[in-house]
Amino acid sequence: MNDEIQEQAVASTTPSASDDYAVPDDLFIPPDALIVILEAFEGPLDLLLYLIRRKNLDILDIPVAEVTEQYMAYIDVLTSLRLELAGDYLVMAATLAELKSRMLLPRKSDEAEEEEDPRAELVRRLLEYEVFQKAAEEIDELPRVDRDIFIAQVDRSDVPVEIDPPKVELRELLIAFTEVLERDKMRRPHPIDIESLSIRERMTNLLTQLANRDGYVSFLELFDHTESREGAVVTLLALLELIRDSVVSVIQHGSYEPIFVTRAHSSG
Amino acid sequence: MMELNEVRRAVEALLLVAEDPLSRTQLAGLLKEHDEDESNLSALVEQSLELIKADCSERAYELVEVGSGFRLQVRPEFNKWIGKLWMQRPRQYSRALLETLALIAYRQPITRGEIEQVRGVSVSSYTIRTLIDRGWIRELGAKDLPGRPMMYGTTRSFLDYFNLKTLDDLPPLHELQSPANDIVDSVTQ
Amino acid sequence: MMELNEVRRAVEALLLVAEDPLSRTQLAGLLKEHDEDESNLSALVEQSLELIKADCSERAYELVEVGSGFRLQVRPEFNKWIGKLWMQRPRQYSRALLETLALIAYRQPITRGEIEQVRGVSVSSYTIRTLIDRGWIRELGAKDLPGRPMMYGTTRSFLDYFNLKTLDDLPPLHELQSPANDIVDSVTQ
Repeated sequence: MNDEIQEQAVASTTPSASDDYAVPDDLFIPPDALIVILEAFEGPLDLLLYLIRRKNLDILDIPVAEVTEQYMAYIDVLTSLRLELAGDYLVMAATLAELKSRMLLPRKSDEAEEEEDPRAELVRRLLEYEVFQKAAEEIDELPRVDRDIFIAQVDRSDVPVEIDPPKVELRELLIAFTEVLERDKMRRPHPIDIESLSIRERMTNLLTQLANRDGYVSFLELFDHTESREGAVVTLLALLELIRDSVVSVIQHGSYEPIFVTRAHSSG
Repeated sequence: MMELNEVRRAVEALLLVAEDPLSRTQLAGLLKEHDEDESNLSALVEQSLELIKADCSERAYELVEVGSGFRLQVRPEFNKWIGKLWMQRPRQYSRALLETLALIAYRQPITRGEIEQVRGVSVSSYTIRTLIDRGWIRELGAKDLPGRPMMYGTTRSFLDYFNLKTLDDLPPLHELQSPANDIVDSVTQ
Repeated sequence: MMELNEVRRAVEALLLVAEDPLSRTQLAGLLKEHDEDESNLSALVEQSLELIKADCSERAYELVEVGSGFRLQVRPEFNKWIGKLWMQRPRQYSRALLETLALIAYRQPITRGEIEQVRGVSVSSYTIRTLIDRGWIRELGAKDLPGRPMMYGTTRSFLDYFNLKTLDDLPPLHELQSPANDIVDSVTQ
């Protein structure tokens, strides 16, 4: 099933195919859903590392053709969701394409030792990035104030302490507020006013599907393969909405393991 | 089943972390385990509070009962040192504090959670406390939401300090937004 | 001239009220009176810290030294109860933010361009701004390069927040496949 999806994705890398499956103009994509998709990967290196690790490929001997194909398939999915891709992804796509072609060129054996493997630079970057990816995970796990560490504090007594508070001008307050709003805007996707029923409808369908099948349902089973690519996109977005609203939860027992979906337990 | 000493230390820990006073009922509720006998637990909490009260005589803080429950506060005899600590603090309010104040001024009534949502970082109780102490904001009552979060608004003395007659005298938002956009644009280019 | 017991209680009071950790120097500075002999006072502060540390074994909190000084923390064994009290969900940080923070922590001083080079993707101003707002990183000055890019490093508050005393306490980098150079060499052969 997995392969099927991939083949579909790969097949549509040709322009004509992706035109056929273009997302309709009136499709409302919730801005939050886009953020979820975009944040799935932290850029091209992250995506590449994922593709390599998922297939247990040797990072020191990357099969460039295979990885490039998968990379392009993902880019294509993003494009079909009409996500504006960071330029970095496209630069990487070009780099991979170039690598692929260079790998095809025969290398003279006597020059081999002099000539650097065309993949060396990419490998170095992937390894370096991976080191910091792990470091970031470890920092996240360090005991942290207000999560694992609680500061012991007592109140000041009711007897007032003499203090001379700093002065503030109205101007400073306004600047502060402007900055808050600006920052808030940077974080928020631009609002889209058109609402389409298709995702709401699909959310209901998904919930019915989950209710009929007590317990866990495989993520892949939720997609109807007889449907168009557009249908799959709507299902995905509906699922993301449900996850965001904590109506369903998604479970994966480990990296690269199958994904299951279940009704979230109402804890309250 | 917990022992008295265990309960005593847990009560102390809870009081040291709680932002607001905790009542007997709240304390017992927090310490309740599945099989706990409630009346026994209440008795243990009561005894713990007595123990902490007695025990604190040796310490820098004391257990005080106020309207909504118990809290630990520093003994007034140490105010001399604490005053110095306060004086040493920066002579300027932090940006976090000013932004929080600005949000409360423009968006009141607003909860701490709502402020955090806009600012994207958490708002410390210290910031809220400082603003209340300064007399610029006040609690407006709990919002009808799960957890009943407190709503905040500005005070009369906030208006006085900034020389405003009413909140309507705050510069309107749309005026603020356009110049800022220009700044952001010019920075990103 | 203060007695040891008086200093000990004052130190405890200050630590319990202060927003941020207090260093030995800060504590001594706060407790200094006109006629105080400084070296004597430092010794008293040092002894007080020792006493508090020893004394706390019976209590719900403990004295911990982090980047910017000493603070009193509730012992982790009580987290079980505190979790029920602490309604605020702990904040989740995005991978973008954590990776940027990790690069700054391990490679400081580092410019935004250098971070982008490793991550392979541009670092948003929002990320940098959030890290500065949280007080975890700061600008260290411009690098002597074309465009004079700003260099960043971590702060003491970063150490405090993650319960670290110095940067050496950071988990070691997993350069297991170590030195990247060797690998690149082996690839090239």
